[in-house]
Amino acid sequence: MKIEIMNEKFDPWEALVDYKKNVLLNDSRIGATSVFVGTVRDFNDNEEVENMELEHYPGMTEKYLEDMVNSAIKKYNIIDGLVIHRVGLLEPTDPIVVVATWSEHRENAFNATRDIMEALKAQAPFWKKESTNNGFRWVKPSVEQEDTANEV
Amino acid sequence: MKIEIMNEKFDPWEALVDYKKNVLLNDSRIGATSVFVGTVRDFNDNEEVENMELEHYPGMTEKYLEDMVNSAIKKYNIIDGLVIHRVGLLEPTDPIVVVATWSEHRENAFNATRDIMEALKAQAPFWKKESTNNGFRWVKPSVEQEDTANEV
Amino acid sequence: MKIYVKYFASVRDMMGKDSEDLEIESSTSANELWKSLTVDKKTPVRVLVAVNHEYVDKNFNLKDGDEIAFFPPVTGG
Amino acid sequence: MKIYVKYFASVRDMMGKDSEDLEIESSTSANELWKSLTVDKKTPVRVLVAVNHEYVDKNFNLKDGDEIAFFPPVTGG
Repeated sequence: MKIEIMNEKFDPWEALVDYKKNVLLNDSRIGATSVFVGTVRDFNDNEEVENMELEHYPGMTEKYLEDMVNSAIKKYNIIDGLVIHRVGLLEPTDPIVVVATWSEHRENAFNATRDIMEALKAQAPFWKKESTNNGFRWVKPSVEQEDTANEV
Repeated sequence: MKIEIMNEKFDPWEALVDYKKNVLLNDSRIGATSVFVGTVRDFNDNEEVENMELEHYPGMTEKYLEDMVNSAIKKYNIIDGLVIHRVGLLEPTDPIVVVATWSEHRENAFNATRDIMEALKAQAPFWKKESTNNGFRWVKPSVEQEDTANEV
Repeated sequence: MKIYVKYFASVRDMMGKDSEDLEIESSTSANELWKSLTVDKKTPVRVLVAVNHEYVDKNFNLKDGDEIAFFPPVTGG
Repeated sequence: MKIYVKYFASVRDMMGKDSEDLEIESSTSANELWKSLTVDKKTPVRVLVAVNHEYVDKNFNLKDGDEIAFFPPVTGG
């Protein structure tokens, strides 16, 4: 498993290929790879986005990402998983996140990558601040967070 | 859109990066990329697979793949899609297929890539022949094909 | 009328050839053609049929110049 | 007892600092601490709380040495 928070711009495809080559080697049990990459758009909530600042909670974020990948590994019989997430200053078209899972069968890889992304959006402590023509704004969560047990 | 049937071994990640760079350029509407890669496993139906021959129906296969990507583009408001599929002689760990879709939002990209893969498995005219210790065998379809209207 | 017939995968193995050009009576259906081509053969349970690169119903009536293909369930991806 | 408090994102902006070390009475709950820290402030509707890198219920009772964090709903990915 690989969990990484990157402060510098990164190439998600290169990171994937490196991990596959150097860690998974040529694991011939792998029949399916499912990958999701999120990138900064230049438009959000009807406003042009010039750039974006992403912050996280060091320690807690990594712990939660690791737990999410471990849950998916167990639930879907996944061979391995990877999450890399940017923080710092990002511009439109910059990669924000890559999630990848490897499994024997496609159903499991599809489900695992999707579950990890949904859990990440709902729980991983990251926060986006967008700069627009009208100054900056904290991004509102897109995922409904029904569970209000953790609210003060 | 790119639909390609490859007779030679290919690198799905390189193909993706090339397409993104040369055709989609830096399309800043893109917020989500969903990719699936299928690879040859060394084991199937309890037998070790030495290699695999994949054949297709030139003309019909390309037409169906194109229709599948077009359907997904319309249904999920997809910006663009790509399918590359191997034919010929493949060995364990060789890539068989890559499906990628690009969209503004992750839900659509996830759904589109998955739909294309399911349609491909159910309808695209490809056939696998595996070589095992016990000789060769035509692979049985893994996808239930309920619709028997096209059977003679 | 003249038609072009193609066989793929295990159906090709069974037929012992990958294609043939045939003269047939007009308005023969896909199913009638298949039966006539395999009258002396034990055929697999499930054979799919496509005409001019499109899946068709087994009762599809062939026209002059059609390309018809018979093949087993597909196993790509 | 001593605790470590962290603020993130819009909550940090509101508090005007990113962290502080505090002496508080034992068995203070997360919610009681938040109320006492923001008694003179207009607070956002939704603030999440984590203790020692784990989301907790607002009634969670703090222990000596705990690290508690307050932050808005998350927006990663």
